[in-house]
Amino acid sequence: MVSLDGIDCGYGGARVLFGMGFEVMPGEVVTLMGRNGMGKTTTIRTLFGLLRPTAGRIVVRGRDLTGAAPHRIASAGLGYVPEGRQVFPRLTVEENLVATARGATQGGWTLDRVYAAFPRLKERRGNLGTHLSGGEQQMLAIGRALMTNPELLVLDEATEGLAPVIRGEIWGAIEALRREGLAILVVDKNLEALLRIADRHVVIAGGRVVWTGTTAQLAADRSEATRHLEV
Amino acid sequence: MTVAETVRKPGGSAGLRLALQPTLVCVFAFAAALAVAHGLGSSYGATMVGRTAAFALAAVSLSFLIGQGGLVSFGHAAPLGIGAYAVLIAGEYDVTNLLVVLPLGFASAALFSVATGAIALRTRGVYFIMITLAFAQMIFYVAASLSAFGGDDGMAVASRSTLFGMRVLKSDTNLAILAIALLGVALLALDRLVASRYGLMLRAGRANETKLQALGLDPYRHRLTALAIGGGLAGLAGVLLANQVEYVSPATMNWHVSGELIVMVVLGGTGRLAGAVLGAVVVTVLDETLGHFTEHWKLGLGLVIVAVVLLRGADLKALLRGTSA
Amino acid sequence: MTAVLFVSQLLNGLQLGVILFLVAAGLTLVFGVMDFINLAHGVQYMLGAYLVAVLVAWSGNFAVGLLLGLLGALVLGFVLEVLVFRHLTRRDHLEQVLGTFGVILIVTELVRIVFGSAPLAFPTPAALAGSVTLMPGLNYPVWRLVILGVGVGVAALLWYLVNRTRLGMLVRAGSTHPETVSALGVDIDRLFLVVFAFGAMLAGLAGAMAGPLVSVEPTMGDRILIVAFVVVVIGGIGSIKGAFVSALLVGLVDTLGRAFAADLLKALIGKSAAAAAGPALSSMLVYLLMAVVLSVRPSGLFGGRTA
Amino acid sequence: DPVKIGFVSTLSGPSAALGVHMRDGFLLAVKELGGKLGGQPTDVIVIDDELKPDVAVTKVRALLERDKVDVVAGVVFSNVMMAIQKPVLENETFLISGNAGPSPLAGKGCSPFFFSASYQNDQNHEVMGKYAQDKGYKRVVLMTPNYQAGKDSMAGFKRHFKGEVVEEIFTQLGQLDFSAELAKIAAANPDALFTFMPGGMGVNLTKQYAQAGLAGKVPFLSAFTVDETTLPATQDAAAGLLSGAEWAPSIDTPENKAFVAAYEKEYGVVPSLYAAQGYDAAKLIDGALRQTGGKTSDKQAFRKALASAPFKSVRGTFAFNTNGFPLQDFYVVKAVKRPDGKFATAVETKVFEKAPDAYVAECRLK
Amino acid sequence: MSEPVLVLDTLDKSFGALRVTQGVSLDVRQGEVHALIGPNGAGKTTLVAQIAGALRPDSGHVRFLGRDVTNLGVAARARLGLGRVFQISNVVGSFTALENVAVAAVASSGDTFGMWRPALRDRALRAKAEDALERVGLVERMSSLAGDLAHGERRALELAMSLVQNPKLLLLDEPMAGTGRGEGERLTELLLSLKGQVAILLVEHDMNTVFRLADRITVLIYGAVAVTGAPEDVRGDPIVRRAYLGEEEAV
Ligand SMILES: Nc1ncnc2c1ncn2[C@@H]1O[C@H](COP(=O)(O)OP(=O)(O)OP(=O)(O)O)[C@@H](O)[C@H]1O
Ligand SMILES: Nc1ncnc2c1ncn2[C@@H]1O[C@H](COP(=O)(O)OP(=O)(O)OP(=O)(O)O)[C@@H](O)[C@H]1O
Ligand SMILES: [Mg+2]
Ligand SMILES: [Mg+2]
Repeated sequence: MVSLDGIDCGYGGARVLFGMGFEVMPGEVVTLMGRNGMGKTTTIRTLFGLLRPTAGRIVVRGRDLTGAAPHRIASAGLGYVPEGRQVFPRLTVEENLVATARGATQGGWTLDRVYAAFPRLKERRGNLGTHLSGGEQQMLAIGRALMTNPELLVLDEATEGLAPVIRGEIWGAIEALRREGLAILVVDKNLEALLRIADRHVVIAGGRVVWTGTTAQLAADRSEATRHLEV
Repeated sequence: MTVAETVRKPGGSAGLRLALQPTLVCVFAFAAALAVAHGLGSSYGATMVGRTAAFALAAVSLSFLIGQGGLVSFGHAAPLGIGAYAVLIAGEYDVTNLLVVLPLGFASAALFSVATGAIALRTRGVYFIMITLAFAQMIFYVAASLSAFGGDDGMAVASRSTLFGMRVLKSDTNLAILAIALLGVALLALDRLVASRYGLMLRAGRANETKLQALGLDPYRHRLTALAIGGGLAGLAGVLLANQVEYVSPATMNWHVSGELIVMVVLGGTGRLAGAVLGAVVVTVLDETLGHFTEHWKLGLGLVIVAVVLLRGADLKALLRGTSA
Repeated sequence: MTAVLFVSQLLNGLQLGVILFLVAAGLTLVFGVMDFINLAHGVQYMLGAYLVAVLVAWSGNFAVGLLLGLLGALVLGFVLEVLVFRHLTRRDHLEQVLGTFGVILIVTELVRIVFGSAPLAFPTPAALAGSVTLMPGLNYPVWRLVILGVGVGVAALLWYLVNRTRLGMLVRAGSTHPETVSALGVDIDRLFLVVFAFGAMLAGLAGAMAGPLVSVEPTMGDRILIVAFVVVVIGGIGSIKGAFVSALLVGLVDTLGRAFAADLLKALIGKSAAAAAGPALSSMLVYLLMAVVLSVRPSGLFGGRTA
Repeated sequence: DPVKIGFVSTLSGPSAALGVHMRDGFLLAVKELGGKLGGQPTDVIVIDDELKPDVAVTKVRALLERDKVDVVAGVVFSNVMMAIQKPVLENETFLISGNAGPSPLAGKGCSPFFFSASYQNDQNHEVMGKYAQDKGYKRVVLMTPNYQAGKDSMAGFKRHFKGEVVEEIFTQLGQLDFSAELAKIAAANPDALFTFMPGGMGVNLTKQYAQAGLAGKVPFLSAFTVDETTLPATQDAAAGLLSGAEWAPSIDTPENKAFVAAYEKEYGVVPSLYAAQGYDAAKLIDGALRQTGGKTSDKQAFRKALASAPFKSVRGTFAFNTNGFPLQDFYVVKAVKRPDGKFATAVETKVFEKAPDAYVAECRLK
Repeated sequence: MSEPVLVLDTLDKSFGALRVTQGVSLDVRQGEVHALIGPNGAGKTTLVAQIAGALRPDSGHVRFLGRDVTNLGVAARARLGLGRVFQISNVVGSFTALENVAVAAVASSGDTFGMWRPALRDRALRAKAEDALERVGLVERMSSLAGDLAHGERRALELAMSLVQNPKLLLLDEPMAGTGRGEGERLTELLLSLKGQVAILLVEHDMNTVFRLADRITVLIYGAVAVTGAPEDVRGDPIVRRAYLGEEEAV
């Protein structure tokens, strides 16, 4: 589905990623884990072309899209739930959902389906983006990404600020998406939930991959991976 | 962490020793230019140095407002012009003593800035830009209707300012020395001010007002004070200009002049006060020299401006993209 | 004062307001909606008037000239966007002010080099040159009525585009979160290009509409630019509705001020004082209006949706 | 040493067209004279005053101190003239106006170093006042921008007009839309309108006057509003409108015919009075230099030479009064379409003959 | 028993037709950690804003340290000792971490008009600021620009900015959001260490944290208080389980 290979990237003079590389296969749920400030968000921003890597290759569905514009990468089938939600404040909830929607096919994501998944959004459909609670914004960001009908959904801290019951629903939804064959790359701190739904895990530290393995491997030997997650 | 480390960062805690440097460079450069002009016996050279220093002072005062206070005034020509009118009007009442005229120019310009600022500060961003323009336009029309002082045409200043009757400013060199001295003092004082507790609050209010309020400080009074200081310094620049030109007219308060001051500040970069000095020098020198080559000298000025903006963006771009997250 | 005079002054005010709206519309679109301060909007207005004037003279037909001229304004908008504006959209407002100010100088001077400083002929199209009788004693120039119609039409179209179409949504989204929009699969550069060129064309249209009324010369955009900014700000940045209402308000206040302020002052403070204060006051009126509106509503009449 | 002339003109901003005409007239004369004035090689240093007094003063200082010019000439606008006259005249450098003629320089502030190749500001307005009086107009509306020159213009008009001034309308400087004022005028229905709207304002007014249907109804008397700098833009809308002037392209002298033809050939447009004044200013300096053998160092001699107006003006009669302002004829001119399709003004009637200005008595020079 | 630090008395607030706060009364006692939980959109942030003074309630009263502060603005309440950490990180991005804390220290010091002495060369001020950074574990990052900090670090910085002001009551709106496991752990420890010294009103969706820290919990549902009580009681409350906790917390 996508593969990153030997990516170097940073902000201005400060390098953050050092030869970062991993891949996500079609239909696979992969997590990206690491302590605060280790470069998870930076990796994802680089994947989406929002940061230009100084070295390395980004391949999406067999096409080399290194250095391509973000919209081309996204159009290749990637859906983005950015860190910090980035809801469009001047659009209503409904407009947020439809503005960037695309590729609605039979059984794809439509407004009705998103509303069904997040009834709260339906209640607030006429509200402006700024006038939503933190959690509502998070739901909106997820719904918005789904409306682009991606083949790989990328979630950066997508359950942050959600009530436990909703969080549970989101994990449920992600499992459902996975059953439909959607590939998912997820950054989250909720290890328990991740262990339940993910196929594979990539642990990074200092801008490098320090451990990768399947859920079974992680469950078998948590010490190795979690060493990089505790302070 | 070392001192250098803190200072390197923009908005860092500028250590006094280092902050002094650009100020000193500015003052020395002006003094050297003046010495050369004086050595060549060119009173015109002295005039140009003095004029540039006066505009630099006006630009620095605006840079203080924009860069440190986040107060983008599009009406800074108003306090400048008020300073100039202070010279004219005081002169009509036979008051020419510098020790009166300078404080008068400062005070009247500061008063105007505070009076209008008290209302303007209710607004933010582009609204603030435009409301300051509105007030400047009003004072422009007021000046243009003062028929006792030449109305729209303006009027010649009776004589340059004096010191207890001594005509110390008769020489253009002396006038330039005064301008450079005022510029230097202003830069020094503002540098101090920016690093002080007051300056810290002012800058924080610029960057994140909501947060500052949550921390217990409403920056309104700090901003009003900044407007008074910035306006007053522009008034001093106005006093200098009126003495140089010996003619005062509402044209000094025209919005074009406000725009030009903004151009100077932004061209030189808003991060540092000394940048405004550089901007003022570039604009006045281009103004002065390009005109000799072609009637269409403004084309050249425009090209320079666009080139500077685009090129400066080029290396900042990566940085900007990074921090916009 | 007769009823006829009052009605005609009202019409005059509305009509001036509509011209101001035509200029302010493109400005508020680009400015509010894309968060871009485009001082060069004034020269785009000027270029529109020049293009149409020249093309009408060349083709000998107003409609053809207008159409080609608007197309030309669109193309020039494209060119300017690609050469300069594109590199400024994500920059600080002040950098935008500086960059677009540079563009003003360049374009103005180029026009001066090509066409000279003297004003250009821009006759009213013959078919629309006369005046019609609206009510007994009230003749009104047809061209001014045309402007009224065009302005209202543009207002409706714009409001629809921005608030009701997907393009409008994307543009509003892109104004605050360009990165997110592009990462969701929208070519943000192209989107901005389209909006810019459209804004340039609107400015051009305003220039063409004003051409038969005013002096078509290289600096014709300067003064109107400031007034257009006043309109945008009073209405609330980015609000098409706000721009429309405030343009009419400014037009009415300015016109009625010029028409009646002097008389009113005379009654209030006596003839000689009024003679001195009247004209100064009527020059200030628009700015006074802005100061009052902003001190009561710091983000304009319809602002406040954005910070 | 070549003769150095500093030429001050307004070459940018909305009023640049006037400055361009004045400068082009001046340079045309210099060119015709083979690049020499008074037989001497001549440097003309043209500067743009940007219509800002402080800029003008600074640049003029450069002319005086750095370039050490012998003569400063030009200046379109009175506020610029008032700002620069002090440094120029205090420096005892000759100042030859190509247009601006503010009253202080004609009266109390007159100077032996100042000469005007144009007129005193009030005079063209006086022409229209006299004309209105002669025509027997009873009720007139006056309209000018709200600034000093506008007020002077009204004063000038009223000097000879004895009828009723129904209304004095002051407009904003640089006003775009005149609909409110035009509605007022239509309602007042006067015998004539007198207006002074220089530059772009004049174009706006002229166009809107025609559109409002007033052009045929209320006679349009003006000064500095309808001339060859604006006629290319206003064209038919201005045809038939009247103006006060001391010159028009139609004046039938050999010098004028040659000048108009040469100017049109060189610049492709019909010259305006600004061009004619610029042209005359150069000819004046040329004539004076011929008398002094190309020298300006003997200021007395050069002054005497200038005062004798030693040149053939395109206006026909031309002599200097004691204050350095001309004694010349004034006309009412009318905008007409010439057979070749271009628009120009043409003399309608002569109103004053060898007219002195109103301030000469206040001048202490004899 | 001493008087509560904060008392809310039947607060009401509506946005148009939406009643976001409905007759909310609660109190925060001295030294207590009082958690405020509830579904997304229940009105927690809105309530915090009313306590902080950023929003004015339609009716009802806010009493802080025995004073009615309903009509005071944000800055005035902050000066009385009310510290707020925002739900979305809110720091001065163009300042260093140290400067951010210094701003907070100066703002609450009463001397904000000192115009001559450079602020950061004031030893006492600096020491205070560095100490606050130390407490949140950011001292090595103190000369980084706040805008360059990772998400979690910024939250810690914000907390440091509050701490340096020695507040009487801290309003924490989701302080754990975005912090990783390790950092979250450390933040929890820090808050535990503050317990008893300062009263805390904690809005948080991370139940581990809530149940470890809170002395009492108030549950807000649709703008109204559903329950207030000890953690165990709240955890067992069926309404709370259905509307908020769901399966996940059934552990
Ligand atoms: N805009 C920026 N400019 C400069 N440095 C940055 C910027 N954004 C992040 N960094 C730095 O890059 C590093 C990696 O940050 P990133 O946001 O990728 O971390 P993260 O793993 O997503 O952390 P978190 O769990 O807190 O979200 C951090 O050290 C951070 O300080
Ligand atoms: N300015 C506003 N205008 C209209 N509705 C608003 C406004 N601000 C908030 N709301 C609505 O009020 C409700 C309460 O919002 P609030 O932010 O207080 O929720 P919350 O309890 O903090 O939720 P979360 O846990 O998701 O952060 C939400 O439904 C929100 O959409
Ligand atoms: Mg992150
Ligand atoms: Mg909340």
